Amino acid sequence: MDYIVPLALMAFSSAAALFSLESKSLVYGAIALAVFFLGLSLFFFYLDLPYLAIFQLAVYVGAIVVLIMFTVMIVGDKQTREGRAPLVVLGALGFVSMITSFAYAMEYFGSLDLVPSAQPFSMASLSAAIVQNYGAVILVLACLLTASAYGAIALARKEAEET
Amino acid sequence: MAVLGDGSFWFLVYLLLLLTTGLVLYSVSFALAPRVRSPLKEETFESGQIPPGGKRVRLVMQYFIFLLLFMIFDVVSMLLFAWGYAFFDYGPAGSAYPVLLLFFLVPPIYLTLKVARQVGV
Amino acid sequence: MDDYSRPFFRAIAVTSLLVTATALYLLKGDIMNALEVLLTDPLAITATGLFRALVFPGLLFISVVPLMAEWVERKFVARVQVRVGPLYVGGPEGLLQPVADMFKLLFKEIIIPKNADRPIFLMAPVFAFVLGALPTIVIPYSPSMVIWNYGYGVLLFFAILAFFPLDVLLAAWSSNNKYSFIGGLRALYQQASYEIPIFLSALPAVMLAGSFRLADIAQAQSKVWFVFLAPVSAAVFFVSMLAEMERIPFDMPEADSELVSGWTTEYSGMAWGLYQFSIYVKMLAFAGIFVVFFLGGWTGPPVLPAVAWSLVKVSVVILVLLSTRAFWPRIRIDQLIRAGWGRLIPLAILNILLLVLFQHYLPGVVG
Amino acid sequence: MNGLVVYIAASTVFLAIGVYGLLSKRNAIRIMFAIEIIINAANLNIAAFARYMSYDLGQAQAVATFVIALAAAEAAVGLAIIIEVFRLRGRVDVDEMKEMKG
Repeated sequence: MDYIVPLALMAFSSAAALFSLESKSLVYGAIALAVFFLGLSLFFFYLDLPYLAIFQLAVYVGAIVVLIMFTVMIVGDKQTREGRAPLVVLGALGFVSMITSFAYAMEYFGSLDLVPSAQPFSMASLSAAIVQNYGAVILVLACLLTASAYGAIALARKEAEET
Repeated sequence: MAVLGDGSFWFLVYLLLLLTTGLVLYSVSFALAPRVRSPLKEETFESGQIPPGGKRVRLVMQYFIFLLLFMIFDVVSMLLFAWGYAFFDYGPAGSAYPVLLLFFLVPPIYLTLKVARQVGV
Repeated sequence: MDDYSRPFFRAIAVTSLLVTATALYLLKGDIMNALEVLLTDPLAITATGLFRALVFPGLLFISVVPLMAEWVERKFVARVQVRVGPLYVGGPEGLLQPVADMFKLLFKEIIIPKNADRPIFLMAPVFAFVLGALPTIVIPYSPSMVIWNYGYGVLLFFAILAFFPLDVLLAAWSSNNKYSFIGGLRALYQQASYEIPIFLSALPAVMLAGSFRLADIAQAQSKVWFVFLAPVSAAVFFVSMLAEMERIPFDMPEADSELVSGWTTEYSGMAWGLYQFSIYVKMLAFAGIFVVFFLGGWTGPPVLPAVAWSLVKVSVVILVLLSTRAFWPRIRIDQLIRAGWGRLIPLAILNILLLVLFQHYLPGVVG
Repeated sequence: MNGLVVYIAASTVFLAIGVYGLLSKRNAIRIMFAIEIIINAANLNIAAFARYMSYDLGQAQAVATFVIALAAAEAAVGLAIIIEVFRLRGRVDVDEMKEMKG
C-alpha cells in the first residue's frame, strides 16, 4: 500500500510536533522537536532524497536542536506564563482555514493522475544545480550567513563582556 | 521509491542489534546488581562537599558566540560537500562560487576570535 | 532490587525483549540462509550479510576491539610511566583484565542521584552506545567487507556523529550535578568547534575521489594515498579526531583533576561502562574512517590480503591515538577553542584552496 | 487519489501546528519551535512535489537545502536575541519585549 508509510510518518511527526509545543518541560519539548526533525528526514529518505535527508539530520539535529537545548538550559527549564486566550482562538481559526485550503488543494491534486517519478536521484544533478544554476544564490546565501554571523556576534558580544 | 533498497535493511538490523546489546547489558546489570537506597549515596557527588545552592544553577556561557558560528559553518560545510562531489566535472569555473563562499566566512571567525580576546576568554 | 528501581528494570527488560523479537523477525530469512550456507560451504559464510552484521565488521568485532584497545592502552601507558600495568587476570600480561572489568561493572549498582531527570538519565548511556557504534556500519575493510555499502556513507557518518553532543548535553543536564554540567558544556563547545575542521578536512578526500561511497574513496587511492595529496587535511583531521573523542590532550570534558569525572561523574556501574565502551568504539570508527580517507583503505602491496591491510592500518592508527595519552599534557579549554577556530579551520581551507589551484594536474594521480 | 495527497496533508498539518504554536505561545523558545516546524512543512512540500511532478530532483534538493540554511541563520540570530532578552529581563516572554534598545 502506497499510503501507509507516509501516513504513519505523518502521525508520528505531528505527534512529536504537538508534544514539542505542549510539553511542560522545555527540555522534553526540545527532544520532541529533534524527533520531529527525525521524522521529516525519514520522509525524505522515503521519497528517495538521501542528500536532503542527511542534510536535515546534520543541520537540524546536529546544530539547531543542540543550540536550542543549550539556550533552554541557560534560560531555565521551567515555563513562564503560557497560553494567550484570544490568540488561541485565532490559532484555532487559522487551523480550520488551513484544513479548508487543504480540502481545496485535495480537490485539484487528488484528481490528477500522478505517480512518483521512478528516476533515481543522482548526486551529479544536485552538484550541477549547486555549481551551475544556483551559483549566484550561493553568493547571496554567503552574504546572508555572514550578516547573520555578524549580527549574532554583535548580540552575544555584550553578554560575553559582562561575564 | 526505495524504502529498504540499497542495503538499508542492514542499517535497520544493525541499529536493532546495537539497541538490543545495549539494553541487554543494562538490564542484566539491573537484575544482578544490588540496590540499596540511602540518602547519602543519592546526594550529588561534589568531591565530598555538601552540595550548595539550588537544583540547577545557571552557568557561564562565554563561548556562546562560537556555538552560533558553528551553526553557520555546519550548513556551509555540508553544502560544500555537494560541490566537492563534482570537483573535477566543472573545471576551475565551477569552483569560483564555493571558494568565494569559504572566503566570506573567514572574517566572522576573525571577528569572533577578536571579541573573545577582548573579553579575555 | 527494591521497589524503587523495579519500574526501570521492567521497562528496560520489556523494551529489550521487544527489540530482540523485532530483530529476530526481520532476520528470519537470513538466519535460515546462513545456516544453510554453513552446512554446505562453511567458508562462504563470510559473504553473507548476517556474518557481516554479527561477526566481522559488525557486533563481535566492535565489541572485541574496544576491550583490546583498553588493555593495550593500560599496558602502554604503564610502560611509559615505568609501571607494569594489569598483570594477573587471564594468562600472560593480564590479557583478560578488560573482560574482568566488564563483569565487575555488571555487578555494580547503578546509582540514580537525587533530583535527577530519571528517564533521560537512564536512557542516555544506551543512546551513547548506539550512536558510538553505529558509524562503523559504513566503514569498509575490503571492497566487499562492509555492512552497508551506502552511496552517501561519508554524509551518514558525519550525521550520526552530529548526534553525540546532544546526548552528552542531556546526560550532563539530567544528572543534576554542577561538575557534570560544566563538563557537558565543555564537551558541547569542544565537539561543536571541532566538527567543522572534521568536515572541512574530510572534503579533500571527497573532492579527489568524487564520491560519497567510502569504498570508492578507498579504491581511488590505488595509485597515491590521499595523505600525500592532502597532508595538511590529514593532520587537521587527526587532531580534530582526538578532540572529538576527548582523548588526553583535549580531555577537558572529563578533566579528572578539575571536574571529578566531567559529564560521567554521576554514572556508575554498567551505565558508565556503556559510556566508556562508546568512547572506545568511536575510536575504532574514527580510525577506520581516517584509514579510508587518507591511508588508502585496503590498498597496498599484494603481499597481504585486503582485509589484513585494513586491519594493520587501523591498528596502527589506534595505537597512535592511544599513545597520545602517555605523552601529552592537557591544554586549556580556551586554548582548545582558539586553536580549533583560529588554526585548524584556516589550515583546512588552505588545503582545499591548494587542491583547487592544482586541479588541472590531479586527475592523473587519482586512480 | 494519489500518493501526493498524503504529503500535502502532512505538510498542512505541520503548518497548522506551527501556526497554532506561533499564535498561542508566549515563551520565545516555544515560538522558535513553531517557526522551525513551519519551515519544515514547507520543505516537505518541496520534496514531495519534486518527486511526484517529475521536477529535477537535484534542483529541488538544492532549494530545500537553501531553505534549511536560511533556517539555521535565522535560528542563530533568534537564539542570540533570546539570550540577550533573558539577560536583560530574566525571562523570555514575548509580551514583555516591547522595547529592543539593547
